[in-house]
Amino acid sequence: MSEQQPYEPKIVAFLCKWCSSAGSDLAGVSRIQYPANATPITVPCSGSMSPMYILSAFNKGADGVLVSGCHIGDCHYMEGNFLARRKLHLVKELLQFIGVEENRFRMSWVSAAEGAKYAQVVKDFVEDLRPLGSQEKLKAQRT
Amino acid sequence: MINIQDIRDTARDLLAKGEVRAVIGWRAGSRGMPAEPVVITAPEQADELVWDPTCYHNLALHLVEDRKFLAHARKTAGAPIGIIAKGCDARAIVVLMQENYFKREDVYIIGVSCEGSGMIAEWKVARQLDGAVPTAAAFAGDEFAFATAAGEKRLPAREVMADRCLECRNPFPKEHNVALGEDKTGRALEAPFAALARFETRSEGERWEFWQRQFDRCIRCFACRSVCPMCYCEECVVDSINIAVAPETTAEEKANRIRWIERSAVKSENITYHMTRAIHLAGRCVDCGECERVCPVNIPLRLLNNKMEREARERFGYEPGASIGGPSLVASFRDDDPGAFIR
Amino acid sequence: MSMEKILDKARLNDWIAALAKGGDWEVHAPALEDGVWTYKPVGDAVRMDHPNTKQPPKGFSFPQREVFFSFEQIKGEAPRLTQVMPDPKRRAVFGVRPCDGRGAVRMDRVFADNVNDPYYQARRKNVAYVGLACNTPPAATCFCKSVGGSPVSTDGLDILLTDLGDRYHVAAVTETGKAMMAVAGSPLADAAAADRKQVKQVHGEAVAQPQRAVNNPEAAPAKLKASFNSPLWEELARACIGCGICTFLCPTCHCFDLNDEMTGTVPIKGNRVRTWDNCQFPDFTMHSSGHNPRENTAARLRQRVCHKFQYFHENFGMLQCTGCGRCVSECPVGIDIVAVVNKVAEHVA
Amino acid sequence: MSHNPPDNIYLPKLARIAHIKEEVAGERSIKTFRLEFVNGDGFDHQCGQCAMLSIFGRGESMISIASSPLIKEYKQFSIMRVGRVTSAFHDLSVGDTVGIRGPYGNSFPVDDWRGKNLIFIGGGCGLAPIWPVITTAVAQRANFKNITVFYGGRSPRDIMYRAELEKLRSSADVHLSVDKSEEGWNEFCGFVPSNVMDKAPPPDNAIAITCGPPIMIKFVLQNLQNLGFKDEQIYTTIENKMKCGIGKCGRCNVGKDYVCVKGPVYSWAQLKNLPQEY
Repeated sequence: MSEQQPYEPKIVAFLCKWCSSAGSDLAGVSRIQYPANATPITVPCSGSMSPMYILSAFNKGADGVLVSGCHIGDCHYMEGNFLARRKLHLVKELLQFIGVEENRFRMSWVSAAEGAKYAQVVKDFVEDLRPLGSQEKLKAQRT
Repeated sequence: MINIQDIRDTARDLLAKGEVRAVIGWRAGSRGMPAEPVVITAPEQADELVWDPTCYHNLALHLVEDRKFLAHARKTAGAPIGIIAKGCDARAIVVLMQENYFKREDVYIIGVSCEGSGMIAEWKVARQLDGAVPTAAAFAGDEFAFATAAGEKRLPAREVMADRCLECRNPFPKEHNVALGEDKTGRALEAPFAALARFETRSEGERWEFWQRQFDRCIRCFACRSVCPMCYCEECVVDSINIAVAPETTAEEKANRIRWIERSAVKSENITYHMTRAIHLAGRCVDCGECERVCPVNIPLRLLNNKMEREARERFGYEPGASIGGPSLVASFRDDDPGAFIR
Repeated sequence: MSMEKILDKARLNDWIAALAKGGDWEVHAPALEDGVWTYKPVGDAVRMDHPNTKQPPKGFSFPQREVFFSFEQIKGEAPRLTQVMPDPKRRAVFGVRPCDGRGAVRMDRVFADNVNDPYYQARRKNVAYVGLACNTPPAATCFCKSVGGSPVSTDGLDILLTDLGDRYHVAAVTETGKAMMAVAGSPLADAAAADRKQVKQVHGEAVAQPQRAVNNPEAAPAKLKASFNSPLWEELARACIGCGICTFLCPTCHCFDLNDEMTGTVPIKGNRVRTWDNCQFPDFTMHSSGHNPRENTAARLRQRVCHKFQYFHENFGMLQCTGCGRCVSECPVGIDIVAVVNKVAEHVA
Repeated sequence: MSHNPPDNIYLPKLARIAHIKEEVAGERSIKTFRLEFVNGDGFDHQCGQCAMLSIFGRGESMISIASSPLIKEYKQFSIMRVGRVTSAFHDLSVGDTVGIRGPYGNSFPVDDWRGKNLIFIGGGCGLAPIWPVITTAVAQRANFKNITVFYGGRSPRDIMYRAELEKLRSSADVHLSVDKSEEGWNEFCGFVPSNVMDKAPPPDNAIAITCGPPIMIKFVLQNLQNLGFKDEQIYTTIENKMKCGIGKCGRCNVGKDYVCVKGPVYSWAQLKNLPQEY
């Protein structure tokens, strides 16, 4: 039907409301060029991330999942990102343990002022995902 | 070695004095072995109790059931409930208390030490007995003694013990009201996390190959969840409908419930289930190994839980079931938790 | 009328090859995988030294998951439904134990009674069961004889094999079985009088092996009926953890769920899917309101036991349980259906 | 594409929503839907039978058919918003297409009741399952003697089929009630069973048909028995969770009977011998 399109990784980016979400907005209003592969979902805090969200994103076909929050020390809720760091470390380890590629899951700290950093994080993520091809391991089987 | 009479006397005494309203323990199964969980409520039932290497069940589960029963019946507990607990059972009880599922004074722990050995793996016994069907099993020092039609057979404990017991870090119930048997903590039958360490020498591709085959086989009987004392949630995210519906639950709530996974026992949904469960057990699983024992299709679930347990220990200095008072693994942090993986 | 043949064990694979080639059969047989006996498409060598498979062969006609139809609906328009029927591949399942053959008979009744189940029938008509008589000592959990079966029963099978040491005795049970035995290139030889004699003897010995038993099974339906409100159920179910092992591994449990699984949202796209369900799960009977007619493990254990030993008997004139013993050997907490039925019967005057 | 072989009972027929009426508002709202089969590909039903309604992507729900079998142009369903599928129904509009398969279950033995007095006792959304009997009896008025309808809701706003009930007064005795009195309400105030006791219909040559919340049915039964009704004179319907509708999925059984096949209609004489599993 359609011509062979070059593979474009689909990223689901969970961004904390206070920092990273604002950071991504800043990247936009500053007209920083970065790939449009990431679909942002705003969450109240990186500490509010349920591992289910990550697994579910992969289940629904995400090639990569990014979680981004405030820098350590800057959490609006004081310690949410400390908890996220610990909890999502476990998720990351478990994904690798069952043989999911390390580069499928990524975390970053991006402040509201770091539009350029957000753009760089997404850019790097896309570049790292590209050689992996589409994510089939955790994707829902429906047929 | 523990004399079964001591266990029975303790239980009988507690029931007779009214110090406990019931004792959770084991009795002989309908075919002799394996033993089965039992809840006794009268002193004269104490003679039913047994203690042998088929007392696999983590009885802390039945404390949870008791709690749920009381909650549904809107009853108060009154006297504490007694429970016979191995090292792993006692650790599970500690986690439950740490999570405020019940209080220390609600439970009377009759600790039993597995001493130098532990529980058997039936498949290992079957392999060694060469067709003979054992009808009873007993501890016998470094050996187990099996009663069969062809007379007593003895097998070295190490050869037929369950992997979980070979790797056990603490066969003595540290938390107890009364403890029977010797404290042999520190014995080394097999290095802790030995199977995990062996598994982790595999490459990423090999690991995926392994796990996808395992998850593909899962039939989603949920025995692993049902048998786990830590899986006490009234409502589980992996259920396709909400089980904890009350008359006051609104239609909107029911209609908007997210189906995180489908009911189909296919690989993708099974992975989501097992991964979610492993994460939810991180810092809570005490490695009693019951999930792995009951799995009808032999999925090595302990590997997942061990992985989380070792991460908790090595990266965060956390040990599940060690103390009632401290914060849980994922509700706490240290300033120097690893963060190099974050950009 | 009957067709009896002899198969040299060394030529079992030749017969299987002939069935695949000449009869277009996809042959499955038990294989030991990850410590679990499972039916698998036949590779190079067929082993038939399995005790019984962990799961019965019911999945060949009633898979754990199957798509009924797919749907696609643009908001405001009529949906388009596309029926998905099972592929018409013929499957021959080797090594089916007689208890599981009798399980198939019971499944057939359920899915044909009242209204035909088109998906079950479409699969079932393409499945042939090549049974294997049990002539080694029964497992500690076997009790087929007391529920009307036998270690050499042919019910529900198309062919019954009997192990005679270096060769199999092959007996046709159905016309399909006969056709399979006569398939082009079949290495089956005629049975000699000595073979027939030996089979008789082997069968006789197999039937004589002692087993556990449901006491007085004829009385079980009435006894269970009389015990519906007995407090005994609570005690019997005390250790039950409410998992699905007993029913998912049962050769006659047929309960299922229907759900829509989405594959797209604009337009709405997805499949209506049937999956096994389980009377031991609390949500099985729970109404939308939260009211649950079988609200505790006691009621749910009673349902399972009464379905096997009372309701099915009242509806179809036979016990549903075939005595395979899987629910007994695999129960995490040792709930034993034989002991349960016997105990309940004892308590009823 | 979507041709339905007649033998696949799991494949729903398609029906278009021709009319929607909001009966009761609030948390447990009730809406009445008229469904017309698409392409005339439908089925006939009898009083008391149910149909499995589908919203593709949400699932199926067993709902009793609330219109008389005499009406061939459409089938009517009164659906209370309680869960996943029923909530989705409440979000639909006229013109939307849904799936429907059936009819399922047994029916009220209306023909056996010719020449008798019929007493209907409904509460809440329990009017819907007996509505086809009421409307059929009224349409064949000459076949029956007195027709009496008791119906009640929590408040005047919870009374469904309000206009239809008013119309019914010309051919039947209609006794409405509300649990709690409110201004402007000039009929009976109190629970439905009390209203029945208050009017005390005689049991002679009568059949009582009741449907409503379990607690209401319990007291209606007691009161009818006190009035001298025999078990064979009392009919009710029961409901259980259902998935297949054809006695195979295994969940709706009460003892040996699958309600989707042997029910939902039972005389009290039958029901009292069944285990209490509903």
